[in-house]
Amino acid sequence: MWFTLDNLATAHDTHEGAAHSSTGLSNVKLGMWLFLGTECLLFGGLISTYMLYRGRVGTGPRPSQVFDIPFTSVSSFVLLMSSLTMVLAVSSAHKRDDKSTNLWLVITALLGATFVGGQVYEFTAFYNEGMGFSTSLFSSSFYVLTGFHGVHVTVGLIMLLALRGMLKNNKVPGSRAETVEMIGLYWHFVDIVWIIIFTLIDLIPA
Amino acid sequence: MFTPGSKYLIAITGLSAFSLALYMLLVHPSALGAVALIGLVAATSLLTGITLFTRDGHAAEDQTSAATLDTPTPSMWPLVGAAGFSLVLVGTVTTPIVFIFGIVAILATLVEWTVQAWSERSSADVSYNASIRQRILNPIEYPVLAAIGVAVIIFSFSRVMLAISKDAGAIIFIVAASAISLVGLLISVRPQLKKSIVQTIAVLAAVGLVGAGIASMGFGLREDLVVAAEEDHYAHQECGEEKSEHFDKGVSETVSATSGADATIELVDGKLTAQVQGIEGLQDSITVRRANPSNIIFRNKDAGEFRLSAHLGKKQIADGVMEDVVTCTQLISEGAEQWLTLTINKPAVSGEPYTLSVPGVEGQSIVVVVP
Amino acid sequence: MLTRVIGRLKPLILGTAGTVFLASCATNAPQDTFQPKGPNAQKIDSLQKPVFAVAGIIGLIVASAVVYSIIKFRDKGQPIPKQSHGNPALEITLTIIPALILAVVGVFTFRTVFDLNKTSDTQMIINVTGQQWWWEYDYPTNNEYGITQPIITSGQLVIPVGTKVLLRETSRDVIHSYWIPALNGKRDAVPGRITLNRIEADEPGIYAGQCTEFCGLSHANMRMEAVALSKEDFAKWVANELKPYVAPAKDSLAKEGETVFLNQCTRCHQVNGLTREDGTPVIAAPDENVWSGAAPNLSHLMSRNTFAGAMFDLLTPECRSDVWKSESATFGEKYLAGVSEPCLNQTDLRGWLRNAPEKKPMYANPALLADTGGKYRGMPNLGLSESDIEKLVAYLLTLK
Amino acid sequence: MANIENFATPSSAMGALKRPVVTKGWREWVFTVDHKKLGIMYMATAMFFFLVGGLEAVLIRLQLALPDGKILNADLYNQMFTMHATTMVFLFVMPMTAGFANYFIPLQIGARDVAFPRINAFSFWALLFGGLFINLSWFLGGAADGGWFMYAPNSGPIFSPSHGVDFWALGLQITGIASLAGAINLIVTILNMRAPGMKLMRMPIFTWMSLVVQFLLAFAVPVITVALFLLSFQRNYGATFFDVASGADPLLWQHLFWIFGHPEVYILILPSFGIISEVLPVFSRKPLFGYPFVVFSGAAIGFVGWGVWAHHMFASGLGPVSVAVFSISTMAIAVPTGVKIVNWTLTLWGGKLWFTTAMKFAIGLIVLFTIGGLSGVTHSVAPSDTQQTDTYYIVAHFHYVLFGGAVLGLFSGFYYWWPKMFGKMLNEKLGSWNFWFMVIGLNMTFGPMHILGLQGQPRRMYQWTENRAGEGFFNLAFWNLVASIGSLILVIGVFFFLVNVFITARSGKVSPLDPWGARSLEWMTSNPPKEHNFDSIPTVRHLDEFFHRKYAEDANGQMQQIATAEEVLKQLEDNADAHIHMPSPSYWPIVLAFGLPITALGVIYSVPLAIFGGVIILFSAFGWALEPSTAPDTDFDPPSSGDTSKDVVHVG
Repeated sequence: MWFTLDNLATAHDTHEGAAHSSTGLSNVKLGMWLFLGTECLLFGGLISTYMLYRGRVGTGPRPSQVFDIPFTSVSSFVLLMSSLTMVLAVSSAHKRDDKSTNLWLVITALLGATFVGGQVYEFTAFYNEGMGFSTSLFSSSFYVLTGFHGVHVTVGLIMLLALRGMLKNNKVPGSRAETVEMIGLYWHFVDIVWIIIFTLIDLIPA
Repeated sequence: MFTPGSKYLIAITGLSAFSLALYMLLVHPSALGAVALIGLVAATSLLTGITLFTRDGHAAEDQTSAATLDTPTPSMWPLVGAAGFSLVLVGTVTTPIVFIFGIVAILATLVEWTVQAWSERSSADVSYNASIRQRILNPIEYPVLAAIGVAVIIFSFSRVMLAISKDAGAIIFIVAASAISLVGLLISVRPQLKKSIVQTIAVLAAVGLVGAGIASMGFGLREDLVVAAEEDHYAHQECGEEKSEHFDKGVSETVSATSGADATIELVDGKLTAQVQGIEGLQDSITVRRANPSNIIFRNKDAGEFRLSAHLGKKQIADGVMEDVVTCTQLISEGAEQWLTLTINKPAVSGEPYTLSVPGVEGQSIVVVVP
Repeated sequence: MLTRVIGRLKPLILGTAGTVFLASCATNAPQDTFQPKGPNAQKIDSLQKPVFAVAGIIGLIVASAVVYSIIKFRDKGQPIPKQSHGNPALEITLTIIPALILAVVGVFTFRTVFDLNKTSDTQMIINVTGQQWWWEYDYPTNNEYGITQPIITSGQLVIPVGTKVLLRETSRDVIHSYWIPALNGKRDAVPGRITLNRIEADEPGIYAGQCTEFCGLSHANMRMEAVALSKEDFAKWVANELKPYVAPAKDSLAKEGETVFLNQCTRCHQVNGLTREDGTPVIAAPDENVWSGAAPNLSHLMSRNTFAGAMFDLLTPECRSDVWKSESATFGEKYLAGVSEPCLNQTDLRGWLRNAPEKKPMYANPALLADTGGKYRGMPNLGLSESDIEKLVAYLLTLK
Repeated sequence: MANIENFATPSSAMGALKRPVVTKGWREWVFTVDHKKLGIMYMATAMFFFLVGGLEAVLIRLQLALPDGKILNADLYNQMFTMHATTMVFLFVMPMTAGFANYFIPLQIGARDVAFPRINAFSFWALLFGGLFINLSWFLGGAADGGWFMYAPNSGPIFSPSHGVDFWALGLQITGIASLAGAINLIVTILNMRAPGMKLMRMPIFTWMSLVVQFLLAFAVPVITVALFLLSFQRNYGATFFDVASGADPLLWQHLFWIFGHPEVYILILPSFGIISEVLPVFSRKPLFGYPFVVFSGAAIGFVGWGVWAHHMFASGLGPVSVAVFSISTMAIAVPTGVKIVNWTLTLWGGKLWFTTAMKFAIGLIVLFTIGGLSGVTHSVAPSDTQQTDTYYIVAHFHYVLFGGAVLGLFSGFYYWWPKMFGKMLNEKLGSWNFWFMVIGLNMTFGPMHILGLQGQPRRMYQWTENRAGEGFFNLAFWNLVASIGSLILVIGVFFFLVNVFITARSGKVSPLDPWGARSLEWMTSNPPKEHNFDSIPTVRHLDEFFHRKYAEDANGQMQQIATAEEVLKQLEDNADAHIHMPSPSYWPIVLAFGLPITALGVIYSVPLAIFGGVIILFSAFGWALEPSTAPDTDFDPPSSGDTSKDVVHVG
């Protein structure tokens, strides 16, 4: 969770500015890309754990017994849609269209919240079907993997809404467009990770 | 002209009256609870009255002082603080969660007021004071407000989803998401849309969502989930020849990282064979160490669906009542494999060895030796 | 001048260094990794010796070059040298040479790795189970060696010489590692997995080993010994292990000891053939209070030389060194004699029965046992009276 | 804000709530974002933990000096060796190299600060709090006792019921956050903030090696983060990741740990390679031999370092194919390492050697690291490794690599850069004592361990027994005693360093501007450097820019001095930039860092505390995000006249 909050901080922590940069990328953008690189390794580790353990169910339910693929497909689609609206927000920010930026940030956040709401629903349903956090290796690794992703989305949501408030009250130090763009980068990353997780968990049978 | 203090007391009176009404109507009222709440209403009305007649009068005179030269912007904190106070009281007679919410609301109010009081005394410049206040409070207000917003949506939405049927859930989900996107699109292509209309839509949507959430919470979980929770049917193994309704639903077909397994049991051409790690050739018995989790892989190489069952003797479940100890894999189709972890604490009673067999395949079994 | 002297003295210095190095080692260290006593360890040895030699020579070359530079190029007031940035041809040469050396080593390593992992010609299988902090060995039936029923033992692994033995290792709790340096390298015993380790001894004798994967509190006290017997002696050992249980004579001290044993010890320890008064066989079941719930099978305790994870000797020091130091021809006979009363190491055995956790740390903080569901690891303090201990020792002595 | 004069100044009660724009005394250090102050604090913290880790080491050696040692019991011994390794790796060498990197990278590439100064401050505080947090466990029921590798399932709640492992896992999580943030920061700094003309292949070699290290950190730390999360979830929330009865595979932990753990080894050693690659040329009066080879071999080590992790698991039963492949890849990594040794030796060759203490330590590194490297090659041979792994031979190997390599390199760096950091010269005579005691002590301590290991003494045993020590005068008992005596000599060596620092601080010789005839950019500024490092950013035309500004070839091809260091500096100062904006100090980094151990304590003891810690984190993160990097006028008291830039101070 700290990573992403720190990112928001990163986004404003430039003092040399893009003018001096040796690579042509601004410090913030380069830093963000590196951070996302490290996040790949984090999710890589979690995904490996899940792939190793998904067949080890003990006496608990198996993946294919509880998963609701139509629903998860729908909610993945919703998350993908939010990437689209995030693109609109970033492009409005570059055009200095504050009104649209605010609008699309809120829409992105609402779609994201719908997705997380869906995840909370699924988790509750799984729990009722007998799949608790410590039921089996499969359930533990499933909840940790999707839970980490969910936390990333939630942190993204808080950043989106807070950013919206900050933009409105003119509280963003540094470049507004770049700040929106950085949060956008993070948001797209989280979406892409979900596509990978969704493919591995639901589409490739265990 | 009310001061924040009198606003607070007015609000607290109103809310305690409201919670008294709520308590009497909704919760199974007890005499103690009712007395407490009535006492609260009485006390706060008294205090409100006193404040209104005394303190507000002084406040008017104080208006010359620098610190209150400009009235602070309209504040929601008196209301929050009062709500918190009532929640605490309601919480003491109902559930602890309500109590905790109340405490959090009161703490939040205290912090806000303290910082405001500090900042208002810091200099003669109101905008500077405001900036000091913002420096301290914005960092907590932004994320907390955002988080509360997100939490309300997530909570209400997930409750609705839990209450309605599975198919309707997916449809509701996609409809909600489309509605959000469409409203966004609509507003963006018609920027001249009146602000009040947008606000109305937003408020209606929010109230609708929260209302639906609360209603669904009252309704509870949908039926199949309730049944599933009661019966725990996926965990209940059925090791017979027939396909069972729940346990054999949704079969896993592959196992990852098989290299360390103790033995692999294969069903080939109606024959059951064991390949034991490190031992050349096929075996008809395997050795499993006592009190030690041992991992076994079952691979079905025959046409048709089969399961591997391990018969591990009997155990006493009550005085004189013995029950067979059996564990098994699911019914798996040709080419599939599954993982079975056995932990056997005692050697078999002589004459009744532990065995692995495939229900429906006669005369084939692997003896499990426990030394 | 100095450099020329050093150049001439080089063989002498190298020779002396080598001698000093060899002389500076212990003789007869029981776990020496350079004294193979079986073909597997021998294969490793013939691979590692040249590698050590090559590494040593390269080390000397580097050290000499550095020392030479220090002496030759120290600041004697010479002008600032030319600012040369290097010599790519030389660099590439000096990169390729070590690469080639390693390539040669790599080829031999590759061959040896696959050689050591060969299991197809196994002659005998023994299941090895690690547990905090001792090893259990079970021998599945093997008609060729007269093992008609599974044998289960602990502390000392008994194998016939010249036989390719495959150890199938696993663990009941944490990761342990099985290592008899004279017979082969180490192999971890990983819970939930079976790992394979091939050993073979050339001649009769006792080969010492030690658990080498950190396994908790008494890791230092988890030892093992491999006992190699000639094939005939091994057959005798098997026959003894398969001998049925002989109950102590009525009204003897040992018989009273049996009663104590039934009351106190059979919760965890199995003695094959032991029956209760009503004639039902006693099967030790994992106790609810003991983590991973199994303890050494004591059926033929006195046929072994050690107890408590090979940490203590069952033999007095004199008797022990008599067995350890015997010639390989007489070794089998001495070992098979087992532990007789005069040779019994009473001090350690009684101390162990009196308060086991004091002799070998089992759990760090008894107060925290509650956090682990109140489970003991290893043998608890049973609070036996001295007379009970007396009886138990007498009983245990009958378990030949 | 039109009329600033009319402001009443904020009352003193408000002091704590304002931004700490102008700081004095302790505040100057606590709220600083200056990379040099942070570098020094990193080093001081690391030195403190070095002494803690050293104390633990001495206790271990005292326990093992004689058979059946009674100084520590089994439990305490296990905690001791776990914490010794943890402290030395995570709290000494890593922060020390981070300190050097922080201090010298901006100076070496001609930058005025790092890319994200507040993140830099946060990294330091997170490291400090994380380190203290781990060590807090000593006082709360015992430290971690599973070894620094913390193999599952021995790290589970059943086998390690005290809270030690919880503190360990969460503490490393915190220091991991610090490392990750630091790594991203330094990579961006190096890639983005180089002075004009400073191409990648003109960067000083220390900066190069640090760049490789930061990449290793950025990609290795997330992997251990995952492993530590799995461990914490198992210990605190009932997950079953390493519970074998549920079918878990304990090797999962080993793979995750060593995928992090092997790059970690290079994270520890490469900075020291960088340091001595700076020191050797300076005191040989000639450039580093084969600069591109050293750079690429460093990068190659960093890259191949990802493909060798399973050589820590040769005994785990991975199967012959994996073992053979990892054996070969491990041999392959010896090649670039060998290239470095060759290049250092050839740098000495034909030079004009000046044996300062820094140089002695650097040469000591070449020889001792070579020993460690070669013993490493002997157990890259997997069959041979199955005899040696988990014995004292391995302990000998990695102490030659990490003490003979990494630590000697760091000490070389102290002596070389002390005048730069503090403007005073460390005493060379005491330095000599320091060097010889350390070198003799370390050879006496770790040399005999080769013999101990090869003759079969396993590691991590709280007692060894005479039973297995062999016969003869030079038996294992003898060598155990020698090693213990050696450790005391080592302690005396370190003591000489502390005395030296103390004496230098009180009455040390003031350093000339260029005491060593140095070659790289960090010496082209005053000693110690000004807050903004350079009055004007130099334009770089050569590798070893500073040297080439001082010396040039004459007609005969001889190097002749053309300018003094003072003249070079004067030239820079004369072209000083008029206004230099430096980032302002801030409260948020330290507050944010403080939230981490609070949350971690909450995870162990109580959920409300964890929530409280989370609130601190959230609060300070957003406070940070809302705060501009450079303080606006209103933050000053009295409010600034509108120009927050600092006037350039002219020296000389």
